[in-house]
Amino acid sequence: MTKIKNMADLKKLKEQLQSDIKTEGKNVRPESLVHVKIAMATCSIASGSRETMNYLVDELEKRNIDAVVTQTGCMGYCYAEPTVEVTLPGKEPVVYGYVDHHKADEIIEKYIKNGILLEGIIPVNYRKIDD
Amino acid sequence: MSEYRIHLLVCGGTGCLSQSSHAVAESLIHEIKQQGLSDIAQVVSTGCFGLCEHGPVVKIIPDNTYYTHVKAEDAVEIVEEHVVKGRKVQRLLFKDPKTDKIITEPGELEAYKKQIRIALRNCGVVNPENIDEYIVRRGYEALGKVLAEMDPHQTIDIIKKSGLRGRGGGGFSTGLKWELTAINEADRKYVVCNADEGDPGAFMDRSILEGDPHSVIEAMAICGYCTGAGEGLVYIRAEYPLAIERLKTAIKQARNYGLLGKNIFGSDFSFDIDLRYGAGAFVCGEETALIHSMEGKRGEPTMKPPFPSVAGYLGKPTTVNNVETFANVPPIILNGHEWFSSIGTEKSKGTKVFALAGKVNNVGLIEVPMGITLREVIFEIGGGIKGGKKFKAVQTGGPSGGCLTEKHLDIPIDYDNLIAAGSMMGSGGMIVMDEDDCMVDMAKFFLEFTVDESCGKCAPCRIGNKRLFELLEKITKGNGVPEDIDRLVNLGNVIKDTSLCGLGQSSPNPVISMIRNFPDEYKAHVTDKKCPSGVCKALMVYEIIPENCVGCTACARACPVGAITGERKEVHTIDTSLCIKCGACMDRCKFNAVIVK
Amino acid sequence: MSGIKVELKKKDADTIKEICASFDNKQDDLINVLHKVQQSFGYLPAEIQEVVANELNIPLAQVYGVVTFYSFFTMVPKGRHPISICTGTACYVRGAENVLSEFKKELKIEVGQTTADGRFSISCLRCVGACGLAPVVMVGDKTYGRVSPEMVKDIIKEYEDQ
Amino acid sequence: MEKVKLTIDQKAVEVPKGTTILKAARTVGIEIPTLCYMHLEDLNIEHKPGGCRVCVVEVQGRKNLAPSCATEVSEGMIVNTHSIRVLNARKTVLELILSDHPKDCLICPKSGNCELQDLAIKMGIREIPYQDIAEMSTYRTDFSPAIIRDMNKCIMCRRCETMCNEFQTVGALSAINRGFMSVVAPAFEMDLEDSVCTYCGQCVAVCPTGALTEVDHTNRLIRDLANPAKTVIVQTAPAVRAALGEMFDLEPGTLVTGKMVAALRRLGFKYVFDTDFAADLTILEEGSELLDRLTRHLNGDKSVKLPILTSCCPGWVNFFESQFTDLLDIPSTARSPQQMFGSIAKTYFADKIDVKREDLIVVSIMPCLAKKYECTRDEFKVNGNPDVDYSISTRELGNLIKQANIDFHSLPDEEFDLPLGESTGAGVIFGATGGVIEAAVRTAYELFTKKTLDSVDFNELRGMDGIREATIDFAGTPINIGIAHGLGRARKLLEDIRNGKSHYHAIEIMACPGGCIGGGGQPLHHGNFEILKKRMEAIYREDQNKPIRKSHENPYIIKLYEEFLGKPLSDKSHKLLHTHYVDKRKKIIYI
Repeated sequence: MTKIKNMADLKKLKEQLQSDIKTEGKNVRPESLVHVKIAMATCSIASGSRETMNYLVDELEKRNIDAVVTQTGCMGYCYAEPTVEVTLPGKEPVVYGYVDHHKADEIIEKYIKNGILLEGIIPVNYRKIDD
Repeated sequence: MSEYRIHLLVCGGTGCLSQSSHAVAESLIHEIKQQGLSDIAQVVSTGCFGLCEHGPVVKIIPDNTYYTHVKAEDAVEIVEEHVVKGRKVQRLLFKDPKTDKIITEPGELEAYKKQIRIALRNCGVVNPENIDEYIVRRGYEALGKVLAEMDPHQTIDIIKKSGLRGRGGGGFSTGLKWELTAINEADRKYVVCNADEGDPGAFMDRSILEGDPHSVIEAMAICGYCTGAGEGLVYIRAEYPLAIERLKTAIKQARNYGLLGKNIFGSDFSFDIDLRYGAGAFVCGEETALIHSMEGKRGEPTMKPPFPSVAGYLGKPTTVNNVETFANVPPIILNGHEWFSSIGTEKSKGTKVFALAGKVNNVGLIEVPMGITLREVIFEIGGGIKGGKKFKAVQTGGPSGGCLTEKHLDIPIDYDNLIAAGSMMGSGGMIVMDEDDCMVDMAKFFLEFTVDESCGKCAPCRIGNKRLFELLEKITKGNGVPEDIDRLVNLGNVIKDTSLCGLGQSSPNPVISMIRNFPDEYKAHVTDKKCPSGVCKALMVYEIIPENCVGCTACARACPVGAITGERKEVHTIDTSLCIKCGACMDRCKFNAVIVK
Repeated sequence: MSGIKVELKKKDADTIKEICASFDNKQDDLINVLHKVQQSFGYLPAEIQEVVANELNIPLAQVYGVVTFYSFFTMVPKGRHPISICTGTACYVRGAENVLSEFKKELKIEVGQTTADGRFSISCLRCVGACGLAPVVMVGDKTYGRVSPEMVKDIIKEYEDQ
Repeated sequence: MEKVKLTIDQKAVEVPKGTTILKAARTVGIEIPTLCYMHLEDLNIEHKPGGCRVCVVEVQGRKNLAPSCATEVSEGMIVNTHSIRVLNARKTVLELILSDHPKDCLICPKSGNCELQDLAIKMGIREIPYQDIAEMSTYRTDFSPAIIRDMNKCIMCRRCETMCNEFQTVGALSAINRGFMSVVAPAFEMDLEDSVCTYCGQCVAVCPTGALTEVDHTNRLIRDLANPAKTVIVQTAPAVRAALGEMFDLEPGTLVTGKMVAALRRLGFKYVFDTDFAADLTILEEGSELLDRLTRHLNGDKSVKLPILTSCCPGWVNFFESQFTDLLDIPSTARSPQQMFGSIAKTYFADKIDVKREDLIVVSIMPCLAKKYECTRDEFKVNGNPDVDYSISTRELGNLIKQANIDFHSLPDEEFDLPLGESTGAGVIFGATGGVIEAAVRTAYELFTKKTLDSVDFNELRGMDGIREATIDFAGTPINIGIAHGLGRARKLLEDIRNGKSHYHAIEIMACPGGCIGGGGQPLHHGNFEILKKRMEAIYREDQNKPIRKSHENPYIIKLYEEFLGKPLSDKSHKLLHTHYVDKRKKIIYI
């Protein structure tokens, strides 16, 4: 792995990363992909997010949907775990709570495939510092 | 793909629901159907937008327009104007409550959200196991900037000017703490990250480490540069296996990129991080106890001075900061101290992460600017009390904090105000209690915790808390006398006054504040021998109301001790001397004939 | 406890020595060593502490002092399925106490005890940090959230054949 | 030295920077009560864990009360040591401690000598607090051959832990458990007997309450004295005569040899003998062993182990038997004076007075608790009958004299009985650190050089420094001598030996500070080392006054060799006066 020896290295790496989201093995343009993020903190996992993640990975593959599934930390909505954020190409990210297999199935079929929003979206209710 | 080109999101959070947002949704659906737009517009209800004061809220996607204070009768106009003609309904747009200025840009509206995420900026955003995602979000830029452009003195100065105070509970100025270590000459110095989050009901540090470990690593390196330390140690609870794993992965990744190790960013600054595990002792959150624990000893606190900045880990100058404190550092370096200090109150700058839990609808991890009120936190962000029950109290600061009530709901939350109100910031646990929670029982609960967790070194904490607990137990068992309340208060004050460390100095806070805020409830326990919340079993009496009893015998059959007698089809009675107050009869009775007094 | 018999298989003693050596037999790594050893053996009986004390050159009494200070360390073996009930504040106000008594009733053991068949043991812990799911119960590594007393029987049943 | 000005109870005080409030207050005569605090200045031990919180004071501008023992003064500080807030806090804290303490003061061995009791009196405690609710922390009582641990009476001052770990580096005791059940105990709460405890008794010497006390043989002694079938004889160790007077309010350092002998006679001992006699005997055996090893070493014998280590201190013997098991062949094999005395008494002397071994009871009066254990060792028994039946401490003797209604002050000075009561000045100085080696040098020098010493006073070997060394010129052969008192200091010398860095020919080690005069069985000095220094002066005064000051000149020792033993290191000597050492370390048995 390359070492970062100065700020220029860091900037270069950052720029390269921004244009190229690295996912397991495949370098692809993020805009053309569905991006699914699953909160995987202790409380999420305790609520079954690992099962949800496995399910989503398998099902998206089975249903031939070009998607990247990644994990992330606590989104803060502990009451609604497992929580999943779905970003359709060119659209705002949408967060769904209480995502079990059934809900995951709905997300794939209705939202990812057809852009139909599901009930119970969790809006981003906080300010970000870098926007 | 569907043909929907427009989505109408109606807030279904508790705040908005209570203002009939469901009626708004219904009207919108109805109106869309009426206009034959069902194929292109979809109405969806959502969780809370965090704009409860302005509810009900409707958000239109894709143009991100927010309508506030929407009523059911506004549906027609929204559909006709916005959905059909694409024109915004001016009168429903969000207005600044102070200036009455209409906010049209969604970006500007952000400012009205109750939460700001600084420490949690990457949690739930990046993949914590991938350093690249952190770097994309300006990760390690702060470290690079500091090493390339600033000397330690300048960096400390920025942290000092930002007004950042320790987020672990004490609230000591972080910059000053760094400076105190920096000025001590020594062959070795250490940076310690306190991740021994022991407060039951607090999980913010765990969430940060699980969600954004690199921000802590980066900040520790910055601290090392400022204080002259070459080694960092994270003291982390062994009960947090996932956080440990992610931290280990993150450290490895940082090393691979050369962001930890020798000559970071090509400078002559070298720094690396190692882990030390806690083993289940709340007192190790206290910095001297934590240091002893890291040295492989019993985690007993020692007198300060000497402070860790003079003689800490292995007797060397050591800076101890908590996870959340560190997580605030890189944004301060990148955005400047003016930016940070513009958030918060006069003496408490920035934000605070709280673990909002207990009897509140939206249990979760929240980050709010200092100065927000408890009311905003509990009723807007938290969505109010679960099950529509009545708010009774909120415990901040965990077992070291105090309970706050209705009358404290509008106090701006900061370090000093909470102390003045008889509680403290603590690490950020916030437990909401409702009318079903007994304040004597809760005080007993917290004391049981302290008794369990007292290290045993000093007499007031070791024996005093035990006696406080026993006094409360006496009261909850119905044996209390009015003088016991005075004994609790005197003993509690002496424990606070004489204990060696922060644990003992704060352990009587819950009981003292509960007695102060709920004197009647305590009085009821000792004089009337009644528990108004119906929690203290010994003070409850089960009775059968003759008028309601049909003599079905269900209760008698359910009673495990045979305390209920009565013939079939006749009124039954409970022998209170035999009754063990298990409540089985009450659960079983279908006629509401069993009551508790 | 007079005349402690110290009996340990050579293989086990070697394992402990290896663990100590992996920390360079450094005294300030005592707690890290004890964690590792407990991970390998499940608990820290007297004879194990003796080896650790010898290897790290720390008085045995002090090793014992450390083991008994931290609630994470145990000198008695836990059940094959250790049940931990979180009694942190959030879980407490959401009824952890009732869940705990249901477990005690069902398994007929007290906190800190192990069932006669060695299958289950009950312990309380302070906050696993999953307050959003309160009350929380852990069986081994598996976490159960929003547990009610009614669910206790089913949870136990999951492990009964193991 | 930078000075700091402050005000304590309206009094202006000026003290050096770094002084604690407690000490600053003392400079102006304000005595703040303390409990866990202990300052052993000469040992460089200031134990101030800040645990008891009895010494709290109010410092203006400070949020909570400050423990005066551990809070340093600062410029302009305003301290109030007896405000209502302070007094209430202090009393409440004391009540808390008492609420977890047994109330059996009437029958407690420490009654009248208990710091907790003193405090309760001082604070005017008139009711037993929290009795309606208070659960007590209770523990099993542990009876070892020398020390009784009744931890129900432990107040967690942790002084014993400091002595055991920091000063003695024995490591038998540690704080265990947490919170209310925390207490000081050996590993696994095992019996002291099974632990690495050396019975040095320094824990007992500093315990403020009745939690740590000695095994009391007084009643056993009274029974034996009353038994006409038994001949009960006594030996008294050198350090006893220099401290016993303190039990009767005499100035520390008052020599009470004659009165002690008189008292023992009145108590009913048939013969009152002196351990000093056996000390002289020890010098002949140990000195000969030293000379033997030295001569062989000088003659180039590489198999000789040097330095030789003294072996009269049983705490020290226990220490190396459990902690330096690789060096068991270094110490002298000579038994301690107590055991040499017992061995000779139950053979040579028993024959002389024609009493059967079983009917002769040998009691020793010792400044030491480890001696109680030493006489139970199997090596010192013949057919199960111990050479010394039991040992009682200076404190027990004092109490027994009081109990027997003997007016100690009006007793005449009496002489020891012969033959085992005759001793030289060399035997006396065994009681102080450096004394054994000085006594050995007096004899070894003359035997080695065949010359008579001009002066027998080797001041270079005396003093209170923890580790001392001197080189004595044995007529052209320089002999390097090391001395340590306190096991922690001994450890340093031993580690040097282990690492091959020791340049000494002989080393004297005593487990207790100051040697036997500071033993665990002596009247409590409560940390005042001036008392130890006075006891030490008394010992050297006694030596000065003796007509004979070299062991090999003791006429009765000479006679003993002529009549019975032959010569030093003879077969008979080996059998009766020497011993071997065992590896006490718990063996790990692999299966």
